Amino acid sequence: MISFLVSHYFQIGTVILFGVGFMTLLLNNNLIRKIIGLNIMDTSIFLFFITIGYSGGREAPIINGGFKGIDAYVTPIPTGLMLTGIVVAVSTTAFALALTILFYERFGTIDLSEVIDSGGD
Amino acid sequence: MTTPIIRRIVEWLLPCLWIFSFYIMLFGHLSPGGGFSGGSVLGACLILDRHVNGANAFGARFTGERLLKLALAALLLYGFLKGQSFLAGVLHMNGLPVPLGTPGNILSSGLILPLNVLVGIVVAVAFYLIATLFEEGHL
Amino acid sequence: MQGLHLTSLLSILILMITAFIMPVIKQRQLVTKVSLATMGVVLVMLALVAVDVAKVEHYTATIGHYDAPFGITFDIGPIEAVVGVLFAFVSTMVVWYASFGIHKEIKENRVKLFYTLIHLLLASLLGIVFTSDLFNSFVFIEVSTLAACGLIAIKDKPENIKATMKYLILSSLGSGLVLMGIAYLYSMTGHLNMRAIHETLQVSVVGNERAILVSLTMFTIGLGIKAAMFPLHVWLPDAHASAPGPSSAILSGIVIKAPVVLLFKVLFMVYGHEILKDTVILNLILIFGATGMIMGSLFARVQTDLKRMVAYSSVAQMGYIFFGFGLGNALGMTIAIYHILAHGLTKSCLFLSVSSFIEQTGQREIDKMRGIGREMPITLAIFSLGGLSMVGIPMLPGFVSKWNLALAAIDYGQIFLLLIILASSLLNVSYYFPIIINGYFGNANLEGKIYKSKMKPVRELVPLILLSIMMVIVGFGSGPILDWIASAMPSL
Amino acid sequence: MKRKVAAVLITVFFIAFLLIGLSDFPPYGTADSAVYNEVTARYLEKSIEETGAVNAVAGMILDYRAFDTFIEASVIFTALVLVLMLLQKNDKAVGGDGNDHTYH
Repeated sequence: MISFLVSHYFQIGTVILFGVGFMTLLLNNNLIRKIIGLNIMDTSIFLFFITIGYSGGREAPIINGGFKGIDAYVTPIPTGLMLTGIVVAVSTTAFALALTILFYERFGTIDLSEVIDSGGD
Repeated sequence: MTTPIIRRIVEWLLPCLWIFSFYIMLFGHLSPGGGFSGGSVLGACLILDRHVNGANAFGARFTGERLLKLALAALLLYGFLKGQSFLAGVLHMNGLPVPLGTPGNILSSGLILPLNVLVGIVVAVAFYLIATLFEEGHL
Repeated sequence: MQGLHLTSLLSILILMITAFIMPVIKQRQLVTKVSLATMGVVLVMLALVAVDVAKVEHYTATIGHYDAPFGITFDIGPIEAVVGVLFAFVSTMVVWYASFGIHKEIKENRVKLFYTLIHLLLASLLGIVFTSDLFNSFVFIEVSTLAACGLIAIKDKPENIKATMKYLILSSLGSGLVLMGIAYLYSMTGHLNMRAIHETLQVSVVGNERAILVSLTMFTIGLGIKAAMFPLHVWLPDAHASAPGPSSAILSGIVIKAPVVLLFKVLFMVYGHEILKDTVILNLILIFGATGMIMGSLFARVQTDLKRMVAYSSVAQMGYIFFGFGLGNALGMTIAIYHILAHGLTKSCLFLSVSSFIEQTGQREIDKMRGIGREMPITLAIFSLGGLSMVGIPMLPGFVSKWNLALAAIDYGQIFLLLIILASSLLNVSYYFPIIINGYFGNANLEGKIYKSKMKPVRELVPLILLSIMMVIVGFGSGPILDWIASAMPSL
Repeated sequence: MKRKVAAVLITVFFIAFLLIGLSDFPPYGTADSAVYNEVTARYLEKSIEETGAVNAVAGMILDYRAFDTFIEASVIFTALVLVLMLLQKNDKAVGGDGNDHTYH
């Protein structure tokens, strides 16, 4: 148990961060906080991906000055995937924030539960 | 929001940021960086400029509509450049013959350099337009 | 025959590129024409994909110059081809229908964005279905989420904003879970290509059982949210009821189907039966599906708003699809895929006819639809056909699904599952029949209604009629379609 | 209050579930994980030869997995279109006439 905690500390950290985001999403009715929770969740997943590829003592996958063998570099795949993931998260956040502005203009509040409880069905 | 201090600093900072963003984009295949990172720095530049100098400085020459057209043109060019390569890949043929050049030179690695710049333009314009819309409600 | 392999990729590229052009076209009519023409071309292309697949059974198209584990590929077999044709057909008909009336429902300057979003949506849905790369499918899922949210929010009403917000938050949560599942799978296998993951998993299952279970759960919940699996369906009624008519038809007809197809591919092609039979996931999906079949219908029964009722009926019908997956035998899975087809056509038909009721009468309540059969006979006929298919009248696609689902349940060995199918059908009867009967019959209902007074011009009804004809064809021709889908089922 | 307790419980359960799955993975920072397979080897070894990019990440996202990046560009485009649709206040649509509005 303890050895697991020690040897996997980074992955455990990302999973707890995921939980923090998830809880922020569940606990708050404030839309901005919900969006922040989503972003924390996304970020934790990005971190998790990066930890998959990390290996101690290896260089970044930029092959300057001659190829030093495949054992000398960190894998480029998770990094590249997460570039895409970040763009996706940014786009979703932009749309969610724009929607929040409209939400505030229509309902005068950014509290999702208030609107759902009172506004008709 | 614009005090003389900010104005002064931005005056010095902006040219550096511009150069830096293009450096990131153009050297994406040689060093850390690439289209998205460079584009977001460039987008931040444009937003800062808009924020401090208002719509007159940059926005007068590059209106929202023109920028949108620029981004769409970049996307289209991207679609054609990469689309021919994808289609050629399905047929197991070679696409456009683009020389790979000497690794390590700026003009190398085939389509990666132009694609980085195109992605950069799309990202920068998208960020700038989204920020402008958030702040002012119109382009 | 390499040339035909192009069509799958080309259809997506064409949709994307036309979507990039549309926002700068000035006239609305031109945008509509471009959109219709593109949809027609895409429909032809996907028909060609189906023809191609019928010849070679299965092919892999490499996108870029690198083969499977190194680059991204499309793996296209009968399931993908059938679903692709369905998606293209439904969107073509919906765009055709929308070209007559969408400007009445949304602001004039948003019309071209509506078509742009539909193009992006169709492209991303086709991508989700075709791609054999997990991360690629994630990116496509995100495009489809954003575009689908846009199609709801395009109508500028408070309830649309509320529904979109709910949908966006839940959907983003779903995407997050899917990405976490991909991260676990990638960590275990080091691959992103579905086939490569499958092969690696077969070797490395020992010592990874817990991680496999976690990733399976992530995929099931994440894609379950997007596909409105029963307890996770809360976003669906609001979203589908408040969206403009053509959007609802697309959202209910095809948008919730793409995650199901992906879930199918993940469950049965990535993990495979060897792994699934040791876990409880299939049983859970079966339970959720069965609950959805009953509860969705019960919720639909108590609705007073016609569109909400049809939306809740979607929850019930998605239950049938999950029920088929949950059975886990070949017939169950075949029927689940067939029901995607059946429900896609039927529900888009229903939503389009409901939206034309609402457009012509200005009323949304079920009670106000009395006597509508005299005012809008053709539209109600199409609605009735869809309703009858949902209820399960022989020869219509809904009946084929129910009949075969019952056979599959017997095959599974649990007779009480038959009762669930029966109960769900009876519940379907109880909310579709009153509308049809009150619409057509009863002197009190028909009094004062003038024959064909509110009917749309026939040329505006052509897409609806084509959809219903296609629905009937799928019902009558179920034999060959089922055989073709069954030929692609992964061996158990 | 009940909802908060439920939320906390769900989250704790969820984290525990994820951590159980995590225990199957190799420790952080070791090289024997499954990701160092033939795909990584090819991306590192052949990057210069096949794509010409010294930066293997750039070579990967714009050549080996270029389709992802293309779709990613369209995600940004979608977000731009959506924000434009939602927040554009003035009636002057981009490139459109937009002077005859038909509100529903």
